[in-house]
Amino acid sequence: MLERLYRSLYRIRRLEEAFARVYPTDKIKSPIHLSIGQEAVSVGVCAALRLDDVVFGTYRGHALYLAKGGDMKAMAAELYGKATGCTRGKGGSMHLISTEVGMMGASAVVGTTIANAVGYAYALQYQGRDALVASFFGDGGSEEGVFAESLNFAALKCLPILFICENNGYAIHTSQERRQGRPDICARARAYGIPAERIEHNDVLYLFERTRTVAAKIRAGGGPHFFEVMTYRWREHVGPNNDFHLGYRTEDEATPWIEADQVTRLGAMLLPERREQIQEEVEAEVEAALVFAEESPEPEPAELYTDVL
Amino acid sequence: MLERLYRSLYRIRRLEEAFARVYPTDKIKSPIHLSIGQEAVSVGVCAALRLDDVVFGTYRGHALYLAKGGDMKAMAAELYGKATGCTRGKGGSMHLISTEVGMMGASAVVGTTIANAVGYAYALQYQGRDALVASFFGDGGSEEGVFAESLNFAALKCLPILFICENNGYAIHTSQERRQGRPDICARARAYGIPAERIEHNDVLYLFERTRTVAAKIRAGGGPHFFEVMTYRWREHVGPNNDFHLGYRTEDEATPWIEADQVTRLGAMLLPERREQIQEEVEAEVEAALVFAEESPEPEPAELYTDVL
Amino acid sequence: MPPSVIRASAKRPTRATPSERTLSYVDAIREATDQEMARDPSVLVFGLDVDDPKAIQGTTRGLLEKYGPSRVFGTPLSEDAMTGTAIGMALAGLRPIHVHIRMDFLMLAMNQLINVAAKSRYMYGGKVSIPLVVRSMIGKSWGQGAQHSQGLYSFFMHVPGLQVVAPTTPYDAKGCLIAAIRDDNPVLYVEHRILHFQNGPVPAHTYTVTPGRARITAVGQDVTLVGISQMQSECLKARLYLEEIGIQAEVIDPIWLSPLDIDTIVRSVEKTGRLLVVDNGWVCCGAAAEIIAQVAERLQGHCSFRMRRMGFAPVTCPTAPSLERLYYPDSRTIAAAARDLVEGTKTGWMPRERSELNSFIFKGPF
Amino acid sequence: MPPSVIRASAKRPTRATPSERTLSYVDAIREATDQEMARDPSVLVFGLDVDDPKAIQGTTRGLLEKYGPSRVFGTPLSEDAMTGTAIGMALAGLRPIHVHIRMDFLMLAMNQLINVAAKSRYMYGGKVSIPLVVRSMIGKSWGQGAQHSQGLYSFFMHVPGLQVVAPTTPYDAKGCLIAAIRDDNPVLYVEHRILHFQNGPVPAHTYTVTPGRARITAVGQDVTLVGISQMQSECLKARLYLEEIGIQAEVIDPIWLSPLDIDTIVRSVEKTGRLLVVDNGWVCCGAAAEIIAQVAERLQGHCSFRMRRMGFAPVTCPTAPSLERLYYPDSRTIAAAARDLVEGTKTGWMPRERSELNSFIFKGPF
Ligand SMILES: Cc1ncc(C[n+]2csc(CCOP(=O)(O)OP(=O)(O)O)c2C)c(N)n1
Ligand SMILES: Cc1ncc(C[n+]2csc(CCOP(=O)(O)OP(=O)(O)O)c2C)c(N)n1
Ligand SMILES: [Mg+2]
Ligand SMILES: [Mg+2]
Repeated sequence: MLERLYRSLYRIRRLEEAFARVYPTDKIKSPIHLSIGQEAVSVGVCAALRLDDVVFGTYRGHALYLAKGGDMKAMAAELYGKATGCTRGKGGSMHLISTEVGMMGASAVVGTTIANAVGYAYALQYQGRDALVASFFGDGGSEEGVFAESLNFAALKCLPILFICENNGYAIHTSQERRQGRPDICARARAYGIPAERIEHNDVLYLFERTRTVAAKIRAGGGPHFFEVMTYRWREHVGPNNDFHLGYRTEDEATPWIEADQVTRLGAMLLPERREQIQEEVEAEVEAALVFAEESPEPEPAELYTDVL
Repeated sequence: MLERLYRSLYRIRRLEEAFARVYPTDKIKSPIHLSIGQEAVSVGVCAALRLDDVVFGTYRGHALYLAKGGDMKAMAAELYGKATGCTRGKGGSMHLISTEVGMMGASAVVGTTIANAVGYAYALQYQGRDALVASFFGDGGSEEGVFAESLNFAALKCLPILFICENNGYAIHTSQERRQGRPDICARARAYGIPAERIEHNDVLYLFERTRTVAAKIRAGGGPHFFEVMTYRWREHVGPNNDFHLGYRTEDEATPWIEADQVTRLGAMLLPERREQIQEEVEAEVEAALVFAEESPEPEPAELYTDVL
Repeated sequence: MPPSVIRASAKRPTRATPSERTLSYVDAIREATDQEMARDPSVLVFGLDVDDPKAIQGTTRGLLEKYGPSRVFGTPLSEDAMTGTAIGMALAGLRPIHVHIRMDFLMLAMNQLINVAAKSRYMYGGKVSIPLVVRSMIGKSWGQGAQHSQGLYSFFMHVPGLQVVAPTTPYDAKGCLIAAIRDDNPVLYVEHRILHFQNGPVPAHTYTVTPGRARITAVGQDVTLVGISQMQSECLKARLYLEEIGIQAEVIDPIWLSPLDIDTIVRSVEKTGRLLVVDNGWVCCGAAAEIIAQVAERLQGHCSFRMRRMGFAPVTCPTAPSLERLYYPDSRTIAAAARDLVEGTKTGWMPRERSELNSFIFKGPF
Repeated sequence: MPPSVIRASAKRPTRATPSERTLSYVDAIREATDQEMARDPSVLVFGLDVDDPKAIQGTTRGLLEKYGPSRVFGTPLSEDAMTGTAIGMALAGLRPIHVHIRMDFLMLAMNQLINVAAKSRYMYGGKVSIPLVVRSMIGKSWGQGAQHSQGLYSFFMHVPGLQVVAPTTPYDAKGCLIAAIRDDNPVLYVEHRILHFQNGPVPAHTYTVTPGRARITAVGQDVTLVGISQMQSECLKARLYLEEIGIQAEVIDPIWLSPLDIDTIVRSVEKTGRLLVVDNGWVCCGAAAEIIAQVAERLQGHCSFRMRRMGFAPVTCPTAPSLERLYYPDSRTIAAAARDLVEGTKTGWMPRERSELNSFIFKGPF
């Protein structure tokens, strides 16, 4: 499992870094909201899920798509605007989907997929399946009305859903304290009747363990559960760069997060030769994905009019 | 004060009953969401407010309009669709307003005025006035996303606002338990950082006392406060009749509320001669309001096009 | 074409298929829902108050008892999330019918409808589809006023990825609802509280009324009246007033507003040379604007015609009956406008009211 | 008319008032806000990220420092309640400017905008008014895609009680914003991310650009091009392509979409006999539909004209550049359509691209 977690973390990290490197060449013609620093959240949860479990995410969805098992080539091609992309060049970085692995979508409008996830969970319950839904969103997402409405309905119907608030402390450049009268997202979940716990330090192993335990309860009909996972975004909100010069946050604030980097942490737990082997495999995979993206054809003009209805 | 409270309760009760009596004649061409049984909530709070304090309510706003001091004639005329109505025949029963006494509006879309009240409170704070806003809404209103969003912002900005959830146990014919995973509205308010208390038994005196205390705190900059007032609607959701035959609630459930009727309770606390005098005055006032409404002219056709912009 | 499927078509102009049976519009909706739920376990119906004693004017009556609370349920007052929930269900293969007792309340659901439902199929590259039906009702009279009276369907006509239907007869109410439920993409199904009280022939079997086909509801050669939603009834009555003065109006019910059958309207205008579109909403950027614009585009250069739009007065809906009367077009003002179009001048004529043609009067509380 | 007030008018057709000073569209907005805030303490500006380091592309830069956090503040992610809050402020006599970085996000605010802001003055019998300005931006290119690219202003044109303005030059950006702030009723102020990068003459003093007056931005007699929002720039470039083949296009910028100055457009079409409306949104039930319909109504019976609408392809906005290029009208496709209108036939002509006319290319991240 350690190896699996490490590989998953490392794949995300390296692909994101590759995107950041390529970005100045303008080959990627899409905004990118990088997951660097936050990989552990998607990885920890998804490693404890089954293929037939379903996830919903946000425009910051690269990590989630990959962690749930989405195809790296199709994702890279999507960012390059190619016909081989996971949405055939129609959705871009912010609307990744992979129906094959249960990544059921991502939205550029904050908060929207929370309700979609709840609806999917309703369907699972109705269909008598023992799969569950994991709904990922940011700390900012918890301020949208749809968050409160969705949680209430999920609790009311005792739905098989795990809510994961990726609390990176900021919505763009505004800190949680400047947006929330009582900056305690778990308290909100509990108010709507959902057991909630805060998971500190971006801890991928603890998150994995807790998800395993909680997922079993949810499958057994225990109803919704809520994780607030404390994490940190290393790069700028959108784009490939650092942004400490903007002044809304300090490098000091970032330091402990970077020191507790889960990629490094898990890497250190592996035998060096295994680690290196995984790294090599991932580097090759990333390289291949970028080549695939670059060499893939653009969508045909006629594609403009397909799949409207 | 007892007399004032009694008069206020009695005025509302008798006007509502008069509307119910008149309704089958079709003179009132407007839906009516009667306040009968719930008068105490508006009366208890408004009696502790000042003229320059401001209230916002809902389509079930007859009691609030009167309790805040709104003109009875203008209200009756409004229900009759007359030019002398408080909105000159344009808003009807669901959109009562009286800017003179700080009744700043009511909406037929559940939840909407909560946010408007918060905005008004922001303006009061900004203008450095020591007035406050009281925002009235139903238990159903607490399920709309705008409720959560509004409470968060009010707490964040420490606004001078008192939220009053009139919990009559139902949204139309659906009980609170069938709509809320955790039917504890105070818990929601607290989650957003607002001190909240539940006031039982529709108790007008207790509510008046608590409002006095709390209003002073709010004026002193103490920030928002939340009341959940337990009350009961005696008549059907909309219209003049009883509705126990519908089967969604029982007469047994209603009995304790009717026995604890605040109009009767406060009446019993007065000297009989004072009570009767108030009653006589109110009967005359109600009678005069209906006559005024009936005799008032309809709006001129040209009115259709005024006050659009 | 399987025998159970009857298609509305410009070629079957006047009437719906004759049927022994008469049903109300309400019961037609109820029956369509019932039959589709019986046929397909993935069909669910939910929304505020669908399971309460009033059962949305009866349109959902009996469904809870028959299909149970997991397929028929009331919801919290949370239009935004419940719309998102419906979309999530659809993503999982269900066919939700989400009911709103007022179209005005859709304003709380716009984000999910416009930004998610309309776009999912396209922006996910065809990997998903959203077979969602959104039922919503337009109110009128008895002081429903500003926030309970709007006909905002043009918003949904504007956005690719959505379909809009506004049936006016019990026959179409049933056939369009079944078509909407079976459609793999979102359909906004527009009802009108006044139309709920209509009765008419409705076959007992299931059938669909095909998207994108208008119906000629009365043949004439002097002027084309296109009446949308409840204005269809007013147009049919206006036609009777016009007959008195020897004007033969052709009346068209577009039924589906998106996709819109402009061909049928264009052909009629080619014949009559006059087009009066009577909308059940405001005209600016409304369905009537679109119809006038499309006909003008199509006929430019080879056929000139006279045209006019009618709709709600360009104000908020007032509650006083004396003002509300002036707010809506009605059979007499429509007839008057149609005559002026035919004569090419303002005649000042207004038909004498015939009480037997009076609109159904809706009485409160609601 | 006080000397500080300069009115846009059909009578001053070509250019904004000359001015020594050049400003960007962004700075014009910033200056208008600053001047009005200095003049009137009841003016506030708020919305997501208005007080952050990027300051909404710079349009709110420096205001926090100057006016403090009670007049300039970022908000929680709560578009619905913050819109309601803005209305409440307005009821209390303030003049809020509520900023949205994307027009798409207004879908979360529709209930308050359509059901409350638009209606309050009317439904409360004139006892209140809502002096609210809602700024929102349309995105384009660099994969902004389905949910970050919509131009949904026709929704707001549809509903009485709202005004809509979409300035295209720095001059109008400033003058319209000041007019909107001073207006006692709600105004939707539509910006375009590409227009933000425009530079142009902007007087330093305060002035208003009067609601309901279009501007003739280029005079011609062969065809009338009406270009809305960013499509105004494309129309002006199309005019240059058309000049090459001897076609003189008249270009009109409506500026205010509601109230709409149809007179100026009608007069132009009477002269040219051809009307091409290029919208910055979908055409069905859009601003272009309304303009075509009104002109057709006005000119019926006394002047026939050729017409066409262009706008977004009737699909969701795709992200791949190769598809996105086809999604939008541009100067060349506009020129081609205009020529076909003038010649009354499909010529198949498309101008050779002149790189100096290329659109400003927006580069990401956003
Ligand atoms: C409804 C809505 N409002 C505003 C925005 C603009 N916006 C994009 S990302 C973002 C911040 C979201 O913060 P959070 O939910 O914490 O996610 P993070 O970016 O930190 O992962 C905002 C405000 C949006 N996309 N959608
Ligand atoms: C947004 C919205 N959704 C639905 C309705 C229909 N409706 C009218 S009243 C009502 C119940 C509201 O219940 P509550 O807030 O408890 O107020 P009460 O009627 O009990 O005073 C509903 C659902 C509405 N008016 N607005
Ligand atoms: Mg965040
Ligand atoms: Mg209630």
